[in-house]
Amino acid sequence: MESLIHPGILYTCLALGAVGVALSMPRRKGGFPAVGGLIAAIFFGAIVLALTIKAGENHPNLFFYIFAFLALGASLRVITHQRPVYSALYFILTILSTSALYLLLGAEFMTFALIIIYAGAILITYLFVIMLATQAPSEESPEALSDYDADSREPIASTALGFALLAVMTGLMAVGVPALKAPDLDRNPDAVLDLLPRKVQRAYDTLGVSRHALPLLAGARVEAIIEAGQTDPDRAVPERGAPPEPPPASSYWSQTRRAVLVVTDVEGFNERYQAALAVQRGERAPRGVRPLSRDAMGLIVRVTEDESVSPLVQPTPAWGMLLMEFPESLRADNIENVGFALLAEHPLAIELAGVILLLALVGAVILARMQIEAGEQERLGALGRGGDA
Amino acid sequence: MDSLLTTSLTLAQDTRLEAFAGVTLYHYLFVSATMFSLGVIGFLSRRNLIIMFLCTEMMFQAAGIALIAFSRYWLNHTGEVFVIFVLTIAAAEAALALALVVYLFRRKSTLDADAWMELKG
Amino acid sequence: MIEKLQIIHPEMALFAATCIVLLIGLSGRSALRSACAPLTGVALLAAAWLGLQSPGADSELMQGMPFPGLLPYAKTLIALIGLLILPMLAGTVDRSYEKAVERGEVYNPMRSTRGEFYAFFMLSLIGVMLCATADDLIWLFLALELTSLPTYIMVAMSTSRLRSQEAGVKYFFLGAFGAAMFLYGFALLYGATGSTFLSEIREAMAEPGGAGPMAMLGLVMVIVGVSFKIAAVPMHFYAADVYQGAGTTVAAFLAFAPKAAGFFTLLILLGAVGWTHGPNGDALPPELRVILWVIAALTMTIGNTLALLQTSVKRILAYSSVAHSGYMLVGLIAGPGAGSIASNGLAAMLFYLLCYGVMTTGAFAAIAALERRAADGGREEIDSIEDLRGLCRVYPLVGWSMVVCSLSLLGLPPLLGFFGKLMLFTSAISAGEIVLVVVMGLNSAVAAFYYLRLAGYPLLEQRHDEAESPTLTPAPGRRLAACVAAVGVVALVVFISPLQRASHEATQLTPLPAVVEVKPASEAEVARR
Amino acid sequence: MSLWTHIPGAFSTLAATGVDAGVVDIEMGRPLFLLIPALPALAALLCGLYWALGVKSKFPAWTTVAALAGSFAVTLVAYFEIAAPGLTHVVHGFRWINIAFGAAGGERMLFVADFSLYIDSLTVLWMLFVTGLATLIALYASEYMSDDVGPGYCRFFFAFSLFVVAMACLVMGDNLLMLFLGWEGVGLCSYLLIGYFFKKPSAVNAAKKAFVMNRIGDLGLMIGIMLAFLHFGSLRYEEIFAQVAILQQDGGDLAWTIKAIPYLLLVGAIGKSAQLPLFTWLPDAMEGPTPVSALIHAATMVTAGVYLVARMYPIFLLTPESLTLVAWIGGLTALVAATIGMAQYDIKRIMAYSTVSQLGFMFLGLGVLTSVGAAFHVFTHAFFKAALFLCCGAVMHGFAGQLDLRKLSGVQFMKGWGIVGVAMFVGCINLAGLPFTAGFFSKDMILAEAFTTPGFTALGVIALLTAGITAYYTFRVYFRVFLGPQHFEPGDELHGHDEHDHDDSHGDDGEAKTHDDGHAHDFHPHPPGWAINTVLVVLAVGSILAALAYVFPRETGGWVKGLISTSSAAGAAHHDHEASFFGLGDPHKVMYYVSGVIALVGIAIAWWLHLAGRTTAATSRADAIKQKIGPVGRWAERKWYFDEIYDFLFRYPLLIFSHIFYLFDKLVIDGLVDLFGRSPRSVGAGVRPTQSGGLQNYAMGMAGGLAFIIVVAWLVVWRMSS
Repeated sequence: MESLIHPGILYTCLALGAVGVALSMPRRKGGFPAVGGLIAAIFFGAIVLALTIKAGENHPNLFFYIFAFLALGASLRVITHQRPVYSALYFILTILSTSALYLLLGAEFMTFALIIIYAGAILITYLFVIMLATQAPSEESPEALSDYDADSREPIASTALGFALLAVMTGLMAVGVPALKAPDLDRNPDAVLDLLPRKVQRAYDTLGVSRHALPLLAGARVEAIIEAGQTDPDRAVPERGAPPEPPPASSYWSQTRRAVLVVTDVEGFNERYQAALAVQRGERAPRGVRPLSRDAMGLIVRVTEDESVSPLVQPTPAWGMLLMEFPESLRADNIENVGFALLAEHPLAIELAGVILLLALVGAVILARMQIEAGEQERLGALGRGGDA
Repeated sequence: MDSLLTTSLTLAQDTRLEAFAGVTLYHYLFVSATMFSLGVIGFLSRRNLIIMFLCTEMMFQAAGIALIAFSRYWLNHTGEVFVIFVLTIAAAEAALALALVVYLFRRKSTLDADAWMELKG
Repeated sequence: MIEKLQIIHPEMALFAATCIVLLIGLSGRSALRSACAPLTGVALLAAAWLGLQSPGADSELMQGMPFPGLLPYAKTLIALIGLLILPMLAGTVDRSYEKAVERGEVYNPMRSTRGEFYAFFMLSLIGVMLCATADDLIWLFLALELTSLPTYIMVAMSTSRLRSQEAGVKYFFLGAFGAAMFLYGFALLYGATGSTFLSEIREAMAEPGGAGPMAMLGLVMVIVGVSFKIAAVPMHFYAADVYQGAGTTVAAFLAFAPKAAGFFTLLILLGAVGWTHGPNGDALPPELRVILWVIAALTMTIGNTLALLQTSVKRILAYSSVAHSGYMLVGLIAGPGAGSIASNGLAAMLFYLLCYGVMTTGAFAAIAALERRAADGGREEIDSIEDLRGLCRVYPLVGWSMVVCSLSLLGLPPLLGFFGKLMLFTSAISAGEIVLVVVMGLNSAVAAFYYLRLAGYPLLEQRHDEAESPTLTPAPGRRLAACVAAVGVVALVVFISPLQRASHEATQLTPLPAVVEVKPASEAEVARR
Repeated sequence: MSLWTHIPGAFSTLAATGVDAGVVDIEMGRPLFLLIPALPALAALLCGLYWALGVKSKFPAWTTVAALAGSFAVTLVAYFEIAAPGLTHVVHGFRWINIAFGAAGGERMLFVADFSLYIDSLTVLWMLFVTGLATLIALYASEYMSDDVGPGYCRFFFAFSLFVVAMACLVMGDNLLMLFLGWEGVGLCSYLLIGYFFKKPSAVNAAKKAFVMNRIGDLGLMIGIMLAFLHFGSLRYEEIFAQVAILQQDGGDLAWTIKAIPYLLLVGAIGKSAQLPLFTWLPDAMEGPTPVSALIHAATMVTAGVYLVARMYPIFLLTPESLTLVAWIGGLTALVAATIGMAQYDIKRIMAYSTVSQLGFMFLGLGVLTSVGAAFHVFTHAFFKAALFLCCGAVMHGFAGQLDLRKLSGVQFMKGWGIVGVAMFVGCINLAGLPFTAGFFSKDMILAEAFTTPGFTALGVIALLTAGITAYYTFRVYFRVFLGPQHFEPGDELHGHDEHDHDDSHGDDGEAKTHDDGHAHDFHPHPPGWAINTVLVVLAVGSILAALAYVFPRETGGWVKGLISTSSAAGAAHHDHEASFFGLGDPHKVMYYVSGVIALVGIAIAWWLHLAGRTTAATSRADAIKQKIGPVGRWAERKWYFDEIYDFLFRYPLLIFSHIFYLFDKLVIDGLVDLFGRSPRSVGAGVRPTQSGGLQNYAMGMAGGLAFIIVVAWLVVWRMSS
């Protein structure tokens, strides 16, 4: 099986990196966090470097390296710092770097959601509880560390175990990634607009286009040509005139990203279009002609290869054809996509999440108000049983 | 710097229809798996209950990175949606865990995980 | 979309009752407060009835699901076992406090935890039902969490003793650890197929090369993570400590609800990916089969051998529940078989889940019905097996319930457990898993040692000291649950035929539309055999 | 897999085309026969009710006796309707399990197990002595257990009746699942009854041992039954036999799974019938009340293994090698148990070992294809062994639990013990195989057949030796206990752990007080009452009359032969007429003389060693006897000398042998059982440290387990792809 990284390199570097992590685990005497962290960073860097060399041109950009380094370094500090408060603060750094990685991956919504929910809400609670449950440093021992914070438990064994797990996981992933099916590149990223008619509707209102054309504009592939005046979009066979050939479907979006649209009953389209062009040039529109709106103009760019405007827009009163590109304002952005996926595909899951949050609320309240019955400890102490047998 | 920033931000926008090659995916997965393992190591070796739970949150985060990377690879948004729910669960678990930890602290005045070893065998 | 809601009618009924119970549990009027348990019972009955009406295999809504006929069986089963556990819960929490209120102390809602307890109980059952309903990994993840989160709190609040808190912290932290594992597995599974919908995952996996290493890694992590819910090796460690530390009634609930959730999860997940391999197209992919095999064999062996050494009844029952998970995994390995009931391992698993639910609830209820004098002068739940001595003579109902349920757990004919095991055996044999059957048979023999202790102490032994011996708790519901379970263990034998048929129909796997190519690897495997 | 497709109609067509060479016609029987299991079930229910009501009288006993007698009567009706004309009836009770399912392709499969009775002559033979003996022994127990009237009494008769129900289910069921149900049922009742005196730890341990050893056998039986279902598509005898008949006609190679069935069934039979190597539970089972020993552990339950082999004889005949194994297991068990029996002093234990030994004879009989001999031996053995046990029980009852043959002597001539002595004598001559007794005939059939069958001569010699030893130890008991100087020491059942009043509520009833008084000065054995005596008389007469079944009716070559030859157990015994007994002629004829002589020799040795000149007089009367035979003092000394020689030459080697076997039993067999019991414990103890209670230790185990399982999965993936 093809592997993305030579197993020898991977396992050697992981083993040596494990040594670094083990070194940096907290000991009663402090340990060697700096040395260990450096060793771990070197060998992890080596693995990423090996990957990047193998990747050739197709490697991530610089920001990936920066934020990945930050995220992992901060994670290491979370588990190695002797003071819980710092651990929590480093975890915030982990979250922030992670959100930057999300941004690099094009998930803007999640980037900000993560920062707000995690760094903003959850981690604050953690900090609060850590403060609550830690003895304040006193005058005599300002550096008082709890024993259980100063010392880690079985650092070498757990590091070995964790890295064994990491080795098998990354090893299997290195084999698994090349074996993945290729993603469907022809898929329309804006397909969600099909299902979000209102936004498109607004655009068309400014264009004055038939409602029957809406699905065509919104849908990625225009495969039907609607005859002039025909109100039933399903009857797609033209009866009159030679329809222009649609471009080949397969590479369509990846190459041109243009939609072929047959616009019916556009009244005075050409005049309004020319008027808008005139407005764009800073001239005055002809009297009595309402220029197309800016949004609609955004739709009409690069009409032909040589960037001239008119040739394909036939001044036929009955129908015209438009080669167009979606304006940025009409592109489905990440938030719309996520929001749609969330609401349209997982509505019950949202309800379920609500139930879980309610449950968590009630549970937390109950745990918070659970009584430690008066005198229980004393009663047990009197019986000579320090705790519960 | 300006151009670099632009590059990174537009990576989200402009290149999204280009192949997010397997190699690049593996970069992100590697980071994710490493974070997961660091979480495991922390859970196994830190004795403070709060830090231990923080480590499980870190493991959740690792799953989040993997989900977003896969979401990018497959050019759909299900992974991102999944992350929202992961955040929800993380929040719910954190609320309960912290309440429990506070309660335990009130009982035994320690956050040491090894303080709870009565039941065994 | 809205018509899809009818598949979660039982859950909706339970959730409505949950909200009401949460509210009236805080009421100042004791009559209203004591309505919590009956209300829960009514809601469970309604859920059972609605569960029966759930869309089955012939419904449009269920087309494309791996097991279109699963819902009516699963939901009714869950609701009915819940109904069996419910009487035990009455009086679990705050009984002394309610007594104090009856004596005239002022009721302070801040000190009562009554309504919430039933609310958590129902929420957890909702989670189990949703696990069986899930058509989506996200949903499945949430449902699993919904099953577990309430149980964490239930364990911690079940008694005011330190050991309950210890059980709570172990259960919660390890549970979160396990949850992270299966969450990562879900992420990888999504990564391998590009979808979280089980139907799409199923199609993607059925394509040539669809079940690649990434999917396998994800599945393995999910299976191991979900092993926590079913207390299977290597995630079984917590079981004994938690069952022992939790109140007995909560332990009974733990022995059923998370386990059912875990098995439904495994069932529908493997339904989405498995049993399309092998020469007959009814086997799991070899790597999954091997790991499930290893898990099953280790689980039964470790569970049974550890149970031998125990003197605490709750620990014995905990390890026995570990071992029973191993038995049920055998059904999962055997797969859907060649269309007949006797060879349908999935039906055997579901049927065994029913048997197991009744038997183990009965055993737990029997010990929950007893209490003894604690060292600090109060009353505490019994735990040691010595406390069972001569029970049949003093409290025949409780004692015989214990005997009958233990013997059934042992698999003694003609009790219910025997037929459950028989079905597992036949399905495993027809799937060719002879070695596993032998392992299971040996384990059943080993299990006889400790089940006979559980049955022999009440029946054959003599009480030592009347003063130190346990007495009945004032909560009659527990006795009721024990008796009902024992009667069920005997009486359900009459109905095994329809029950087995129902479980058979519930596990009819939707055939994939596309022709599945036989993996060359499995041919090589066949050749090696 | 074509066998999977059989549907009920298939059998009838097979029968019509005459393929069923070995199978008789099946008819619907009368529902009346359902009363055979139903009456004891009713009795069990009533006893349970009495128990709940706290009845303190002999009511449970009379209920049980009446129900069992009714059951016996119905069995007689069944006998006259079925066995004499040689019919097979199936009586349909109710549909118990019926799962019919079919794949779309039209293949149908049925998993049917009805609660139906399959009544042929084999069934009737078994049921006759089961119900008959159960009736008698219940009557006996009504007196024997009388010290225990109260809850224990109810419990005893509850389990007793339930046992008969289970036994009926085992013997009369028309499918293997019912057989298994009864099989487990009798095991459970045996467990309950052995552990009846649950205050005695030895009784509880014995109960557990019996249960666990039986579970080992049951596992084999269960797998065997499942394989049978997988192959024959049915568990009903008639369909299995029909298909076996087809297989027999077709010849050819059999699937290994079919060949495995008899071996697996044999494992079950070995467990239940206490054969090598799973026999040690049976002697221990004597901890139970004596009526239980007589009924369950001598006459009925332990013969279930023989029944199983006989019932499934057609399948065994398919793979004759399995029958060879049956024969060897039986022969060796017979010898080993007999030699161990020689060295015992507890008379009940001697009888227990003798039971094991006789069961070995029955297996030997089955193995050498004389199912008639085996069944006949089961029949005669049931009578005389029950009689022997009940006599031992009467002695035990009368002498406060004394069972040591060194502490009892001359019981025969004590006042009121005459009937017991005579019954004991009758039982002993049968067991020893004195000529013209029933035991003599039935043993001869097996012995002769062993010599007739080629390749089994060695087993024949072993069996002959065993017969001699049997005669010896049987009469050792008789001569020591019943003849000779009158002497007795009461047993230890007066010190509080009296088996008769284990129940605290009876700790101070009148009878126990009498015992205490009696013990303080002189102990008066109480001779048996009418119920025990009646039963003993009936059994003794029965044992003698059983011999007639060998001869009459002449046209079928004996009653048992007539019965067996019309049932499924009719083995095709190959009479090798060329065979001869070491050149002396036809073994069947020679055996009468040889075995008769051997029995006599055995008895003579017993007489010589244990009766003649026995001067074990620790009592004052013994001194007088010694005075009387004063001149023989030197002679007595010389006898002592002979004893030494005997010890050295004859008894000693055998004793060593028996001790070796005993050691083998203790070390190897018990060791194996212990291993079976302990190795899981040691595995558990090895795994236990993982349950250290530390949260993070558990987490470490979980993470390590995850890594390990991923590695396993990866290895499989890697192996598949390379």
